[in-house]
Amino acid sequence: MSANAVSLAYLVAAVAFILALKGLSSPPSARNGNMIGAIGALIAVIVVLISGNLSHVWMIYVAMLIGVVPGVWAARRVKMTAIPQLVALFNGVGGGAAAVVALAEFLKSGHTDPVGSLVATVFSILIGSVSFAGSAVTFAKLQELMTTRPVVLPGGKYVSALVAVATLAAAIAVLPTGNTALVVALLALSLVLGVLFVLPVGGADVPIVISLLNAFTGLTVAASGYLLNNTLLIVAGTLVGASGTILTRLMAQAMGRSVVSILFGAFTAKASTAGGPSEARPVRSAGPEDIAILLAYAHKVIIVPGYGLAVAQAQHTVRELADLLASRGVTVEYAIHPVAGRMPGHMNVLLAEANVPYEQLKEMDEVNGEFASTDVAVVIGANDVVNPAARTDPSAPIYGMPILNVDQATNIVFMKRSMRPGFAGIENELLYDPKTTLLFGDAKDSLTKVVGAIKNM
Amino acid sequence: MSANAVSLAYLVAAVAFILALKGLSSPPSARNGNMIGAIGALIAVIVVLISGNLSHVWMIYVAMLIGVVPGVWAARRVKMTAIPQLVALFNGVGGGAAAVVALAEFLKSGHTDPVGSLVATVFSILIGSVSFAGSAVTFAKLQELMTTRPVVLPGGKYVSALVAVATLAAAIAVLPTGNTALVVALLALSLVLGVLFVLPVGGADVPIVISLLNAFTGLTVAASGYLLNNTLLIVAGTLVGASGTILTRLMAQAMGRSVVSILFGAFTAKASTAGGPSEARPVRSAGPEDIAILLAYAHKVIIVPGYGLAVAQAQHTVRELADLLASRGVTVEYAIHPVAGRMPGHMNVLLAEANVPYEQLKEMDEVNGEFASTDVAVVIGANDVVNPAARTDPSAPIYGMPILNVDQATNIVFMKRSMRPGFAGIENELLYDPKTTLLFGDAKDSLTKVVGAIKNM
Amino acid sequence: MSEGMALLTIFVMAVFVGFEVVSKVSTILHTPLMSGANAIHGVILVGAILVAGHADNAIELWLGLFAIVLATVNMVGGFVVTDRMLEMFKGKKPGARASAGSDK
Amino acid sequence: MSEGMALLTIFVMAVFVGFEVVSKVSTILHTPLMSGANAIHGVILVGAILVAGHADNAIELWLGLFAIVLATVNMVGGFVVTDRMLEMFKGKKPGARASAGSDK
Amino acid sequence: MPEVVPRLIQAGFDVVVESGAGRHTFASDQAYTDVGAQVRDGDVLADADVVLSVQPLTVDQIDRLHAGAVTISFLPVAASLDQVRRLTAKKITAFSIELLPRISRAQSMDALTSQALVAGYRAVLVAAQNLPTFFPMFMTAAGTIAPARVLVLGAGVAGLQAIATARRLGAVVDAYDVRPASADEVRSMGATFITLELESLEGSGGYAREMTEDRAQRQRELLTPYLAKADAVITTAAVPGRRAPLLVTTAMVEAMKPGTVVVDLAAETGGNCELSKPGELVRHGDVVIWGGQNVPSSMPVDASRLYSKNLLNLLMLMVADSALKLDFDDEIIAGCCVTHDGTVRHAPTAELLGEVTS
Amino acid sequence: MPEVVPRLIQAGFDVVVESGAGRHTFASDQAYTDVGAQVRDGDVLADADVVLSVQPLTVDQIDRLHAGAVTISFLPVAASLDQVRRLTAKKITAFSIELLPRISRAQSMDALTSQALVAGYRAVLVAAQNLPTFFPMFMTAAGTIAPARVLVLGAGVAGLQAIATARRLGAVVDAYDVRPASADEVRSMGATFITLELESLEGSGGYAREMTEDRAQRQRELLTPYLAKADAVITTAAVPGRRAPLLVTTAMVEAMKPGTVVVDLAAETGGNCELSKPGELVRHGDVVIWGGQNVPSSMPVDASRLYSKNLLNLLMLMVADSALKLDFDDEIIAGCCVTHDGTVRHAPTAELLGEVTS
Ligand SMILES: NC(=O)c1ccc[n+]([C@@H]2O[C@H](COP(=O)([O-])OP(=O)(O)OC[C@H]3O[C@@H](n4cnc5c(N)ncnc54)[C@H](OP(=O)(O)O)[C@@H]3O)[C@@H](O)[C@H]2O)c1
Ligand SMILES: NC(=O)c1ccc[n+]([C@@H]2O[C@H](COP(=O)([O-])OP(=O)(O)OC[C@H]3O[C@@H](n4cnc5c(N)ncnc54)[C@H](OP(=O)(O)O)[C@@H]3O)[C@@H](O)[C@H]2O)c1
Ligand SMILES: NC(=O)c1ccc[n+]([C@@H]2O[C@H](COP(=O)([O-])OP(=O)(O)OC[C@H]3O[C@@H](n4cnc5c(N)ncnc54)[C@H](O)[C@@H]3O)[C@@H](O)[C@H]2O)c1
Ligand SMILES: NC(=O)c1ccc[n+]([C@@H]2O[C@H](COP(=O)([O-])OP(=O)(O)OC[C@H]3O[C@@H](n4cnc5c(N)ncnc54)[C@H](O)[C@@H]3O)[C@@H](O)[C@H]2O)c1
Repeated sequence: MSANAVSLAYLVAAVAFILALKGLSSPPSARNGNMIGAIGALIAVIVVLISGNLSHVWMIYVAMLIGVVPGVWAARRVKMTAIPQLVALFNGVGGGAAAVVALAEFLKSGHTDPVGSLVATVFSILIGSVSFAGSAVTFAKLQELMTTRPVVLPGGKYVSALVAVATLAAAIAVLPTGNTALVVALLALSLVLGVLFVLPVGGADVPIVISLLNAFTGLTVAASGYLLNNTLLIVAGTLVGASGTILTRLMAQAMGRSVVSILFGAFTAKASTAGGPSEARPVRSAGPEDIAILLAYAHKVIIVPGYGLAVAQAQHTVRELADLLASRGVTVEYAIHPVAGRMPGHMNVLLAEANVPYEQLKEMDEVNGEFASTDVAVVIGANDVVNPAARTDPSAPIYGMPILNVDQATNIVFMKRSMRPGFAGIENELLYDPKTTLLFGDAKDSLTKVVGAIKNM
Repeated sequence: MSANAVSLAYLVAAVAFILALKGLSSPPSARNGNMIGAIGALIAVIVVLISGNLSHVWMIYVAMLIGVVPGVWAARRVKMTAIPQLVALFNGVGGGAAAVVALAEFLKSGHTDPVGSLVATVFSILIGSVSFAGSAVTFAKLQELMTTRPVVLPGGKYVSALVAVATLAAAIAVLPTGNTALVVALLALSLVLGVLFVLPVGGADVPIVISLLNAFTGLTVAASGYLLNNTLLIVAGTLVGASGTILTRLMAQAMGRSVVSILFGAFTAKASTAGGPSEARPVRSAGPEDIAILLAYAHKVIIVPGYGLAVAQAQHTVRELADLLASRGVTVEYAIHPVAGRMPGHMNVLLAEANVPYEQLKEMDEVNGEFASTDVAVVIGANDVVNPAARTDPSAPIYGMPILNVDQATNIVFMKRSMRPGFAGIENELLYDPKTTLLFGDAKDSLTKVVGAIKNM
Repeated sequence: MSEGMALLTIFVMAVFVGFEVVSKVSTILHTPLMSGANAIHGVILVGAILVAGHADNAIELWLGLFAIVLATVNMVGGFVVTDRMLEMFKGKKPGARASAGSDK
Repeated sequence: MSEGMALLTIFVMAVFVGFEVVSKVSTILHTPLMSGANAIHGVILVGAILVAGHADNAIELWLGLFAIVLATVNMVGGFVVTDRMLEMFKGKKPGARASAGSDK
Repeated sequence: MPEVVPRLIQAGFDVVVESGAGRHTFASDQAYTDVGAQVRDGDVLADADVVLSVQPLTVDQIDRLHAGAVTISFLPVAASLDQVRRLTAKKITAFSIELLPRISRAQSMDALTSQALVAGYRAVLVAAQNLPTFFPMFMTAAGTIAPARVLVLGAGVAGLQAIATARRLGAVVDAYDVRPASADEVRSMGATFITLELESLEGSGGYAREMTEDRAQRQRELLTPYLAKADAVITTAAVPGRRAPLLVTTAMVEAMKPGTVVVDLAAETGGNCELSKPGELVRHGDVVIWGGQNVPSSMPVDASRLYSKNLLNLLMLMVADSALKLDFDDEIIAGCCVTHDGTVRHAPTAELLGEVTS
Repeated sequence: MPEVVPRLIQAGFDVVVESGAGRHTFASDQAYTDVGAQVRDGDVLADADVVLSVQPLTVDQIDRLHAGAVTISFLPVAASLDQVRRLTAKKITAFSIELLPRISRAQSMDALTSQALVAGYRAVLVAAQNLPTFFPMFMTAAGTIAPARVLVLGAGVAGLQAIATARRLGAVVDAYDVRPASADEVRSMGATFITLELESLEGSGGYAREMTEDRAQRQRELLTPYLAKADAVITTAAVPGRRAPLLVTTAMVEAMKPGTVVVDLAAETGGNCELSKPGELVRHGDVVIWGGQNVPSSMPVDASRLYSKNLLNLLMLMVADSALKLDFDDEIIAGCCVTHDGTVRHAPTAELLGEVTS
């Protein structure tokens, strides 16, 4: 292949990557996006393989084979819940690969390289190693090979600071000298820095850190591309670096975290304990967009209104949500518990005001059999009327009261302001159920946001 | 300045242009966006002027001065309503400049240029001339120097086709030969083609054509950049070409037109009459986004509900709109005409159902003085109760009935399904008022869309 | 990588940037955006200056100078008129809705 | 224009494309998008192949081969796992919500 | 009502109020004096130029008026031929509110509309009051209460208001009317329109026309199943100047569910329901039939408020430069004038009088 | 109601119904026989094991029961000491619906709640019926009608339902209650809560406590301006087992606007309004005061439907394996049992009896 043809093929691959990221940004096109990305990668690999003048071709094939088998196997077999650590792992090896490539390039021609290339080499080795080591630690945390709580070594922040300074010194020292020993030292220090960087991160922040390391790896790849004078690597790496940065910020925003405080967690004593899963019982809360997608992609949704809906005066908004979902082909019903609210028929009064057709209101006996076939039960400002303690806990004041079988639904969404209990004053186990997602906030606010999010989809 | 410094400065200018387009895409940042674009342009011009080795510097300064004066003067003095033709004019001279640059480059080195450069030259001259001539015609149309109706010459489509083929032939012929005479012929033919291209376009489609020609000019500039080996021109031209294309599609969508049919209007007899302002009386209709912006940037909005609101059962949606606007700091009131609807108090019943607070409902006498200080009056499914014929036309069956002084508002928006009259069966002059914008469709649909658009802002 | 390929890559990337950047513009901004983009392609002025500045003969020079005049009108006028259109978004001053362009 | 400047320009443009393209992604797609981007940077495989294929000595070769293994795992595993995560968006099959990543 | 008095005085009238006239509307004589009216016991008619009243004046009262006086009131011409004769004889100018043309400009004077508004609202209250069940739906710990089904026959002003009020209270409402436009009007109130396979009937001015007995029979048959399903039936059907159409026969009442309530607002003009008696609550089997009689008077304050405003607006039309001035070119004045200067101006009445005397 | 009979039979009971018992609810004797009950004239009590009724049995009726029989009904213990004595003497097990504990599980048996629901709804109908003005607002060609202001005092079950119904009809509603939780509850119905500068009072089970005369006086003073503004006042305040608190004095009534309507649902237990008489419509000046008496019976069908379902649910709690089995460890059964096997189980009643006999 001519050099121009190769470049053209690379350009095609780069465009494929752009389209992949674009596709991955919206639910209906996400799968195709991923596919386009894979095709782009395939093109790139084929082109580099056939573009000629490679030696050791068979060894290369064998090495690839060795990589493919565990990669596919792990990706296929892993449990859904273990996916985040797998992503972390994949990211780590990618960062490692980039660092190794830079190292190899350095060994080949480092001593004679111009400063520009040396900067790229140093960057690639440093960040690649941090990404590799950091990802390894996040993997260990998520896989529970080690504690998920923030690990703060005694004097940890001084050690971290020291290592950071040393790494930087090594990196700068390499530039004028191109000294191999220094490069190896840089590699070692970077690995240590990566570990120290991630250790103090608490469980909740781990996904954000993975995303950050992902962006790092992207930049490393771009730097390697500069080293190898390969536009595709530059474009692909930069794309990932840029989108990864934005994504990290978006994720942190969605979880109410600050990227900076996570980044410098290793150097600040306070931040190191923030957000750790130190609360005795974890609940899963999510943003309105998550709920929106959950609802929009459901076949059947049952809305369970309670006193909180009345307090928030969200009857009109809930109707809007139901109408919106119905217009997207989702079956929506309201499950009315006989004592929901604070007055017999409270929910009827409320929903009649919003003009909800009577046919959509289902009595408890009628609807209870339907939860098992329901994708999402949305519990809005209700609590006691769905509390399984009524069935299981003879000491509870609501014991013996029939409840709505919300727990049989595939997914449960609670919209309430806090973890506070309802009228009967007892905890609701359902809030801690793994199937449950909480959307905290005033019911009207939350509903308005979810409606907005669905409209934007 | 070193070549690298110049390139860097150009890169900065290119980034400025990207940021400019980004800024121009959303109302709050639009002005700053434009400013950033201007700064980018300034940087580029300064850099090229000081980057050295230019001859004829004083002549260049004089030429620029000659350009600045009429440019600024026209931009400043022109009436708001004449802006579109001015934009068309500016676009045309830009295209012309690009074509001239290409021509000059060709004269300088055309005979020895590689094919790639010749392609760029031909493209630049062809498209630049089309853009120039086309813009000139749109200017003439908008300025009413000629008829605004589509001009269809006898046998026009054959003439057009002939010229198009001839132009293409000339273009292709230039490539292997680099013949100057052919280039001049190409120039002439392209100018004719531009005229023929725009002549059959009707008044309503003119803005779309301007946008299209704008995108053309962008591409011409990019091609000139390729000729001159100037990245800035490539980036800037491409940006404008790409964004201009998207914009043209968006504009056509918003007006319910097809770009293709406009593009090939010159070659199809039918398309040439479509959408001409042949309807006796023009009304201005708009999309929900326009209404959304109009409302969101208002200080005071008065909603005038009528029978159509009841028919559409849009009471909940109108309340949503009012709440949304109020939450953005807009003052919103409802003006209730005593006989709006089909039953005394019809609007009260309706709005009470949607829980609109009684305080927001204003009686006619109370509200009529307020229209003069109202930015937008939104008339939803009402007609007779705002029809000025009640004041002006003694033969009208509603003559003498007091009406809401909607006509005093700065802007008037009507949401109705058609131009059909209301209960009294008489035409409403207000629909044709220049201050009036119509949003056709079922009131509930329209309101839902406007609410969505505001939420997306 | 050849220079041609580099330019092509830059071109492709610029296409994407151009597409993405304006893909979600509201209707009311169509005309100002068009006008702003129009002003931007006034940078052909740079090309015109180069042509005039490096002209080898009178015809090139005059063509270049002519192009400069045209391009300057395009660029300067374009930015100024865009700014005028955008006056309505200055602060929250409503009602001064540019009646331009989107008229039907 | 120097090659370095061209690469820089490409880099800058790629930054913009990267920013723009993902700037409006919904929360539920955060994890799949991260994973997809992760797979994309697996193209370092191309670099690794080049290093191995042009290796001058054993150490370079082995480093290159090692990088190939790592990069392949990254790329192949990345695309496969992303696809698995996105199964929920296949047609309209709800409920199989990837419980990944966004857990708190 | 006292609030209109200042406007009258401003227009140049001296306002005299019969003592105790405001009794039912809690407007004391004092309240009237406060706003500038004179309150008189005994004969207020003799020196009156304009007499505004709700009910038509009796023949006696007419006799007390001086010639050239103007009276404005409800005046069901067909049923008041005696009065009309006397009015003509005494050269009194009499206006009948019922005859007001239904044009947009006249809406502010249209007392039929304003009183129908009151009647429609009250009809629902009566139905709810007499129903042994709830209007709204309730899902409670003691079981679910289904919403009441309300059927409204005749969806004019009163009917629409009845629909609105019943829907507010949570009932499921069906409605029927003969006018084609009413389907949309009913839907605009959130109720379901019943479409029968019958041609529609529309007369002038938005009123219905009378129908043939044949069609009436068919309409009743088609309505029967809807009546049998209803918990409450509110009938408001009327044809101006005619006996109200018979919509619900005794047999149809007998086919209703036990406990059903029928409210007949047309009872005074013959009744939409065969069994209804004006002003009475009739029990027939397990069904209760309430016949309306002067329904607006059961809500005196607002009914009078609206009525007095209507009269005021009409009177203002007859005033120019602080003096009474009847412009018979004005469609409204011409339309609702029954007698003037010794002649009967309302053609159908004149005919009717002719028939009777001949 | 006939619909509960099958459930009873299924649970192993023979069901006997007094002939004509379903008269007011349109349930004929036939309807009962159809579902498997026996309908008997005359004495149905002698061989009954369980007697379900609305009103407490009279001493006479108690005498006709055999020992060990179970009665479930309303039984205002403090006012029924005679009956209680007789029940004890005859070793009859008597349950009082009023004493049912207010726990979540008991809600399906809570007849106080279900009957309060009916009462709250009816109260608004009565108010609307007697008001000389509209509830909703109307802007019409004949002027604008302002919405009625309704004031609800006591926002328990009946009060909340009254709020809901009044709001449905379009009134502007303010409400007041002494319990702190009620502010949110009132707001959840869309009404405005009136906050007085007084400490709140809450007893057990969500009921209010009685207050000192001093505080009551202060409360009345603070409420006066709100009463003067209201068009309709609905009072539902109650303290279990006590006389209803006096909220509206004669002086306060006299300060009201002419035409105001007061609906007192607490009239039977002494009245929230000084002037109210149970079952009567009292006029005081221009104000009308309606005292409720057995309000739910004015809407017999739904009231009985809910009540019979409540009793059924309670009875089912006492049934195991098709036989009556009283589990006095159950909070509900223990709570509402007044007499059993010759002893008075309800402590306050026992005390009261002690006091009286001593
Ligand atoms: N129906 C009747 O007749 C009646 C009468 C009296 C008592 N009750 C009792 O009331 C209870 C009714 O059950 P329920 O499930 O309807 O209510 P609930 O158990 O009282 O729960 C209501 C929930 O709504 C949430 N909430 C309150 N305000 C909110 C707002 N503005 N936005 C979002 N969430 C809000 C609260 O949580 P946060 O504080 O975290 O937001 C609370 O957990 C039962 O125990 C029943 O026995 C019923
Ligand atoms: N209030 C009363 O007591 C009463 C009683 C009887 C008569 N009237 C008369 O009724 C009239 C009332 O005036 P008005 O302004 O309220 O009503 P109108 O003049 O009848 O106008 C209603 C407008 O709503 C539009 N419309 C209908 N359905 C719609 C829908 N689904 N979505 C959007 N628009 C819809 C219609 O235009 P499109 O078909 O183009 O959509 C129509 O022009 C007056 O003439 C009054 O005299 C009043
Ligand atoms: N433009 C105006 O100024 C104005 C003012 C007031 C009312 N109107 C219109 O006039 C119309 C009638 O008003 P109204 O309420 O005074 O009428 P109405 O009291 O004379 O009659 C009541 C209703 O009964 C219906 N009806 C007659 N015969 C029937 C039958 N056999 N079966 C079923 N229904 C039957 C009529 O169609 C009418 O809707 C309404 O459409 C109203 O909107 C217009
Ligand atoms: N958890 C349950 O099972 C359950 C069931 C039914 C009712 N409840 C609750 O019990 C409470 C009372 O119910 P109820 O309606 O039967 O009570 P009620 O009939 O005994 O009293 C009516 C209302 O009057 C109020 N009141 C008492 N004195 C007052 C005064 N001086 N001024 C103003 N208001 C005064 C009370 O606070 C109460 O809200 C409510 O909060 C209700 O939600 C709970």
